[in-house]
Amino acid sequence: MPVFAAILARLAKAVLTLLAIAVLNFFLLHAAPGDPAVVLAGEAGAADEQMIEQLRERFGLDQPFYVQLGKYVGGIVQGDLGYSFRQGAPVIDLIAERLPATLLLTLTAFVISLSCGIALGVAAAARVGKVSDSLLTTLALLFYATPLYWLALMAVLVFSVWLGWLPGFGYETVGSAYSGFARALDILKHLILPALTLGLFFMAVYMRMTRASMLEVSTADFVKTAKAKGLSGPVIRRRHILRNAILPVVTLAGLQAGQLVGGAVLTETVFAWPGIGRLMFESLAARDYNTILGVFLVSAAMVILFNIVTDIVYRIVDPRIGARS
Amino acid sequence: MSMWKRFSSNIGAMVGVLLLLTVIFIAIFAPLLFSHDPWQMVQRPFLAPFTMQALPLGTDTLGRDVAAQLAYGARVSLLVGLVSTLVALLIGVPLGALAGFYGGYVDEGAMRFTEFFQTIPNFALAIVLVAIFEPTLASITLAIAIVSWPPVARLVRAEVMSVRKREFVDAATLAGLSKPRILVRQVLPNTVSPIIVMASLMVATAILLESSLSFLGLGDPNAMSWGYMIGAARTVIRSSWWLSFFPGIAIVITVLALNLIGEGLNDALNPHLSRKGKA
Amino acid sequence: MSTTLSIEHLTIGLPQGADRPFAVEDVSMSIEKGEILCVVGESGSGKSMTANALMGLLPPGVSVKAGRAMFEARDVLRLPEAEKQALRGASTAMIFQEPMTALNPLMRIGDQIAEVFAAHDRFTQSERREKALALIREVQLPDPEKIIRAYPFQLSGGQRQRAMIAMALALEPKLLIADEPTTALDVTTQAQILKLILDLREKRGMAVMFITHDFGVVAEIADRVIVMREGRVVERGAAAEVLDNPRHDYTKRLLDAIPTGTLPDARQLSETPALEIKGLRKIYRTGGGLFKPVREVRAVDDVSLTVARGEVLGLVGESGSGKSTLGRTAVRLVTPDGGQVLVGGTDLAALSDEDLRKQRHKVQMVFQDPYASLNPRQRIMGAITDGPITRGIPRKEAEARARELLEIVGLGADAASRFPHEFSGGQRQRIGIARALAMDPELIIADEAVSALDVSIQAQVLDLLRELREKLELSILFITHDLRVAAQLCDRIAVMQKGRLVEIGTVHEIFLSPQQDYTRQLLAAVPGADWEQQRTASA
Amino acid sequence: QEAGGRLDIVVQPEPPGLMLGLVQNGPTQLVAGDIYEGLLIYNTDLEPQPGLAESWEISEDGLTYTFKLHEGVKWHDGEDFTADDVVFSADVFLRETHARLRASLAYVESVTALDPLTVEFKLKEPFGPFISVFEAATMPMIPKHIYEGTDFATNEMNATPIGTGPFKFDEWVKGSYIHLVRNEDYYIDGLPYLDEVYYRVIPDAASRAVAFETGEVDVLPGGSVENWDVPRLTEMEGVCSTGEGWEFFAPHAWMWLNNREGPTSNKLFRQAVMYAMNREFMKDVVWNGFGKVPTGPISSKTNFYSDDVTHYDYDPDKARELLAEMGYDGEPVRILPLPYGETWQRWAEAVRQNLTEVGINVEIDSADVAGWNEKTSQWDYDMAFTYLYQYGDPALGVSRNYTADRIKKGSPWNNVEGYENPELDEKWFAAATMVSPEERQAAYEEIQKEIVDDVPVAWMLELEFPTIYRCNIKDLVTTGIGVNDGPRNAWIEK
Ligand SMILES: Nc1ncnc2c1ncn2[C@@H]1O[C@H](COP(=O)(O)OP(=O)(O)OP(=O)(O)O)[C@@H](O)[C@H]1O
Ligand SMILES: Nc1ncnc2c1ncn2[C@@H]1O[C@H](COP(=O)(O)OP(=O)(O)OP(=O)(O)O)[C@@H](O)[C@H]1O
Ligand SMILES: [Mg+2]
Ligand SMILES: [Mg+2]
Ligand code: NI
Repeated sequence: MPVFAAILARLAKAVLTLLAIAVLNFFLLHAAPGDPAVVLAGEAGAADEQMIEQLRERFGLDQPFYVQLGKYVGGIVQGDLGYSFRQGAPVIDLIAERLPATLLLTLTAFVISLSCGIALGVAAAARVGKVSDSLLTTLALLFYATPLYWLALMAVLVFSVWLGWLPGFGYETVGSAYSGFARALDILKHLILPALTLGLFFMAVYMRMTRASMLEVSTADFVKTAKAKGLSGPVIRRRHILRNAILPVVTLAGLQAGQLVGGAVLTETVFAWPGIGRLMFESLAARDYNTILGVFLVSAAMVILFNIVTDIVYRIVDPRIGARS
Repeated sequence: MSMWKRFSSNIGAMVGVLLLLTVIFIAIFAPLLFSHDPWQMVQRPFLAPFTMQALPLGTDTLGRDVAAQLAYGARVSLLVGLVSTLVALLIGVPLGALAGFYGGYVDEGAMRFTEFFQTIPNFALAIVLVAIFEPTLASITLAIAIVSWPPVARLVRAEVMSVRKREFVDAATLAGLSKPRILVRQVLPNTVSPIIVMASLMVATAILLESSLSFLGLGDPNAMSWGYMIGAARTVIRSSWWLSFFPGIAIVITVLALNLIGEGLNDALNPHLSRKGKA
Repeated sequence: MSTTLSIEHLTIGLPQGADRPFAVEDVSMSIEKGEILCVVGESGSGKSMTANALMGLLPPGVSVKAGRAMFEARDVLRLPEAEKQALRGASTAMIFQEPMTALNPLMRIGDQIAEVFAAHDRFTQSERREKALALIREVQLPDPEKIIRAYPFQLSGGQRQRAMIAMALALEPKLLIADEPTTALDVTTQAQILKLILDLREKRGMAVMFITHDFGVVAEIADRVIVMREGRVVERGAAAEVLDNPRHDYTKRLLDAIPTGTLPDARQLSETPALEIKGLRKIYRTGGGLFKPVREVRAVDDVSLTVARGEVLGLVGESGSGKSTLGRTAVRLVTPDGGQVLVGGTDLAALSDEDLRKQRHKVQMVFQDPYASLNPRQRIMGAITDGPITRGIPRKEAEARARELLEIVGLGADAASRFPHEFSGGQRQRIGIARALAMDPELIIADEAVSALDVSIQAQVLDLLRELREKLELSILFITHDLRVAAQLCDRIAVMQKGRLVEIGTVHEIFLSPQQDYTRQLLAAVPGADWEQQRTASA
Repeated sequence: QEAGGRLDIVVQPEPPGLMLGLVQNGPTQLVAGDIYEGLLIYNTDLEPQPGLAESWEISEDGLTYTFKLHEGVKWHDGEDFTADDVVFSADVFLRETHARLRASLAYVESVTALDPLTVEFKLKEPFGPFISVFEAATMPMIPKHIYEGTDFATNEMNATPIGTGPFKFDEWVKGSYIHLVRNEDYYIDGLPYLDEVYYRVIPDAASRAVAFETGEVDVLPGGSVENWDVPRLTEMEGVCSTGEGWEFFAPHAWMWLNNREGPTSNKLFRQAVMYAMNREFMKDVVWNGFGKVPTGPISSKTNFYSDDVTHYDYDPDKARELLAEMGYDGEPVRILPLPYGETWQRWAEAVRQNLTEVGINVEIDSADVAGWNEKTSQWDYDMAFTYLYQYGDPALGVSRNYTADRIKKGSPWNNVEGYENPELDEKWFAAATMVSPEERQAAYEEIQKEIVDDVPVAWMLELEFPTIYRCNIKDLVTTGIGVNDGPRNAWIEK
């Protein structure tokens, strides 16, 4: 099957890209001032030369730069993301531990934002020029313009502190011993606020884009054809306009879905969500190189993966791709 | 001309312009509006707003004038927004233009390079860059520029690629014009409108990014910005709501204004839509 | 016969800022059952607006101001939206001008046709499919089983047009409105479609409103004709009447401007070649991306020909036969895969980029699409003088020459300070010609230089080219799909088919004793040939 | 006392590891303080109390320390805790891994197990503060049977620490919480009262406050929330707070003034800085009134403190005079705040404002934690905020910042300011090895008097980190290290 082969070819290319990214990231991070050994020593509240020497040796920092790079890249080729000396665990384990939480958060936010965004965009486009359209558009603009963390803090304040409806942070009720459905429900409760805050911004983006795209497509000739067939407005919007209008939204969404994975630092921080965005941020402060590199690599892989998914979705939505030059 | 007419008859866009001009005015004349600088401790801390005439918006954790901070903060936030957008354009436009125009290896190379910046989540990259360069106004601006140019490059590339295929480019080639000249004189002018629209949105995004960085403690400690204000106030959000509320509103208003302008430009530059929008 | 549609005193208002207050003003017309009414007229005369008004599909801002249109004893202009909707597709149907964009690119052809039934709640799911299939057969689309599952992009222009027709005919409407349904098509396909419409009219007795600017088509199918100009009906009558005895000045002018089929006398051609093409080949490879197989198109396949100094060589052939590619290869906008192009004896391929740039001025091109070939953000003066100035001619001099040329092409010197969008199609075409001439070329490749034009403007441009040929000893490679135009202007004609040169000869040879089947087919497909003959005979 | 119940305590930031012998940063101490134990415990007056050692004896000459271990102590994996473990911990493991203790172990000649329950430390020379090094984080007891002969740093058991403490490690969900459960076999019957302890990781200070408000967590150890939030939280019903439990650490905040170069190398300038700062105001505004303005290097909570020194009260005019005297030319100085949250940032801003007012040209430098470590340990700063623990004795926690032998590039925990005063160095050394407390008191008084005039660093504040907790939690803070070993005795009133 050629499509399958093509996907394989693409994956192969992606692997090369990833490797290049790993190398570049390595340079980037090592350009940062700060030394993980010193940080670790510093945190201990006391340190002497012997200790720092020991740490540097353990981290492999006493070796020349190119040896470190070579070792790192060599490891990656074998699927080894290295070892976090700070946390005393293989990076891959650290990430694997955090990734599900991040994926849960970001995918939920993504699904919410995409579905609501498109729905609202369609609604606004259908009412273009009317008061309800202006209302929706302005609302979207507000979500777009409000700093994410501000929204997050406010959400916690209102729904968690004042109303007490939803937990304000965390991934699940700690030590609740919930299992099965109860646990899922518990996690869902914790998920609502962060997913909403993270999703609102993107919802606004998708909505505006859908609206613009719908309006543009609605001037296309084939819409007139559809009208000439005697189709009703809603049917035309659903069957003809939306499908064509959604393509640019899909492209953008694909790119952002990937980015979300590593980009939810703020939300994860405010809501104490144990995801990899925070892992990255905390590792950065400690110059825990292997961990940051690992997170970057994983999120780059996500971006690439989502791009491939986007391409496939695109092919499903638009039959011209793959045939057109 | 007709574009300007369309633009000026768009109420939203004009509201945006008005708001932005107000913010710019306040930013420029901050030193005249306030006799003290925003770091100066002028009163007791946590003075509620509207209680003292001289300090209409109250004071912050150290007893500094919130209103003055807001005005001075406008300077930094706008500056970061504008300059980083400018820098992003300076990187993205030439790169995208060259890639789109020359195609082949140039394109391949440029796009791989762009891809690299796109695969790292841009907020994460901004954090790393600021940490590397250490947070100063310049490094923050640069970091924001560095994470925001790839979409510009892609947009410009796509536009240039489509314009390059238009026949007037062939006509220019036939007239014996050199390639760089064709690129600069014939192709690029035809890609300005989407770039302008994008730029207006980028300024908004940059202001938000700066404030997010500040929130994480990666702001320039010597520059009073709205992001700094919110970041500093978030721990007292419960007891002193105004400390994060006013700068929050300022950001919302500015970003809103820029968006309205961007949307207005978008409609104005795209007559198709504007006709629709008003009908 | 009974009247299917009668339009009475229709006036359609345009939004503010349009070029005139009404798109059409006080227009009346009626169509009988089983009748074909052709609406002709200059571009912008309100033909499409009338049609759209009938369908209730006027663009925003445009509205019916007065008059009524009686269809089945109801005024279709004033029906509530729901009733209009019920009418559309079922009783009245429309074929749009642009088949390329009138189909939803993301929906299978079969579904798009079946959707008409769905819209009016007819039949079950499987019946709809059956019906769609039957319609596809009826419009003679090849391989119906496959077509029904195909997407529009997989169909050729003519095929799409037929799919559109199938859709319009799905519910056997009583009234079919066809808005320039064949302008985009080459003569052979055009002939097929005309035949189809005639057949259907016979079979179903529907009334047809046929909008066109091609008098050949009118002669071929019209029962009655209406001529419009600036929103008003200027003449109406039976087809034969209007075509043979036009009464209104405008109609007369239109008819006069039609290129006659009479062949000009042969001229003596110079010996020196201006352009030599030897064994030229160009293969386009597209796709080959990730998911795509490589597709090869032999656009030009081993073509050799010569254009002598002062000669006009016509290049004809159906759409996609490689004419433009050949022309573009001659000016080296396209790099050939094989063969040689010699311009005035020099091989452009052998030149370095820099030298090529210096030699560019020798061959110029007038592009097929005049609007696309002008930079929308550059004033006309810049467009014309850019080339000469790059060549080293002082700005003053170049500008003076540009003004002069604009006068020559009949635009007036002050056109220089305007932007392209401020001109009409015909004017732009002439700007293109002025631009080519400004370079003092030895050879001009004129690619469909008049196809976009009204017959009257077309005539002006042809005159200009003829004049230049005489005055400047200019050689022209004249690419066209319109055989009538070719017959008028050219010394010799080359016929292309699928990238190959099938025949080349003097105008007389090609028209009077074509050697190849393909050439004969092309000639036979010219619409209104009979009428044409009559006309020339009586002239 | 009532048994049972669960305690949720905030830990910030998330500890890098829990193996107390390898990592001794604040969060690790907080959590691992329940898992590992030392031979002694120190009460809030810093007097040694029985820990794993039931009793101890110090010889007259101050050279021999003999500890009698508690009977029936078991490691969490069921093995017996014996004198061999003590020897292994002090002499093998910690000598290799524990930098701070290593300095004290330099005085130790030998560690011997006299019998399974008796250990003897022999010193080379008398070392006054030696009795203060047996706290859990300073000399934690490490299980010999797990670590002997292995590479300590990469031993797999580091992930599931085994100690003797009242709580056992159960689970660590990275980024969320660490779960400890009651050690059923704890050697003191009935202790601990609690069933389990959760250490909760909540990265944002505001969220931590919310967590406490909404009842998610019960204890906010010192420094978990910004000081501005403290009054609001403590005013809530059923909420108590205490400043106790930090005596052993006595965190002392100052600004390193770079003694090597720039304006800060001038003593007059440094004195001007002291006079220019309104430290009382800063304490009241920035620290919300918590803490105490220090008079010199030794905290008033630490032994051998003396008040008899020059007092630098807020006096901007005097500061200006001093600046004029030195001929300050407006050369800019950079302030590097400690990247530990908003309070520290505000503090730096307040200092900048004060210094600006007397005409000093100030700029705030900025760095994240790694950057701060790098800059300070590479001496790339003019003024840099820091705070250090005093560990109950000037010889353990104070002198290391002022003696010239502790000027070493690369570490942020020594004489970073580059202060050199050989005369005073002698006095520091002498004071450390004196045996009688009276002698030591006199020596340190002299030292304080002298050093305060030199202003090697700008002493800013004796930090006070109130611990906030719900009032129904009893006996949470009973020792000099507060919450670090608090759950051992804590119980919840139903
Ligand atoms: N959407 C619109 N808004 C305003 N004016 C319009 C619009 N569409 C068409 N017009 C104007 O209405 C008039 C009639 O246009 P119409 O499309 O009916 O011409 P036509 O006879 O079909 O011409 P053609 O042969 O070029 O298709 C023209 O003057 C045109 O400029
Ligand atoms: N840039 C291109 N890439 C791929 N295929 C092309 C390209 N340009 C033209 N073709 C293909 O080459 C063939 C010849 O095209 P060309 O434009 O020369 O035809 P033409 O004779 O000028 O047709 P028309 O009368 O429609 O202008 C067509 O099949 C066309 O699809
Ligand atoms: Mg029309
Ligand atoms: Mg062509
Ligand atoms: Ni204009």
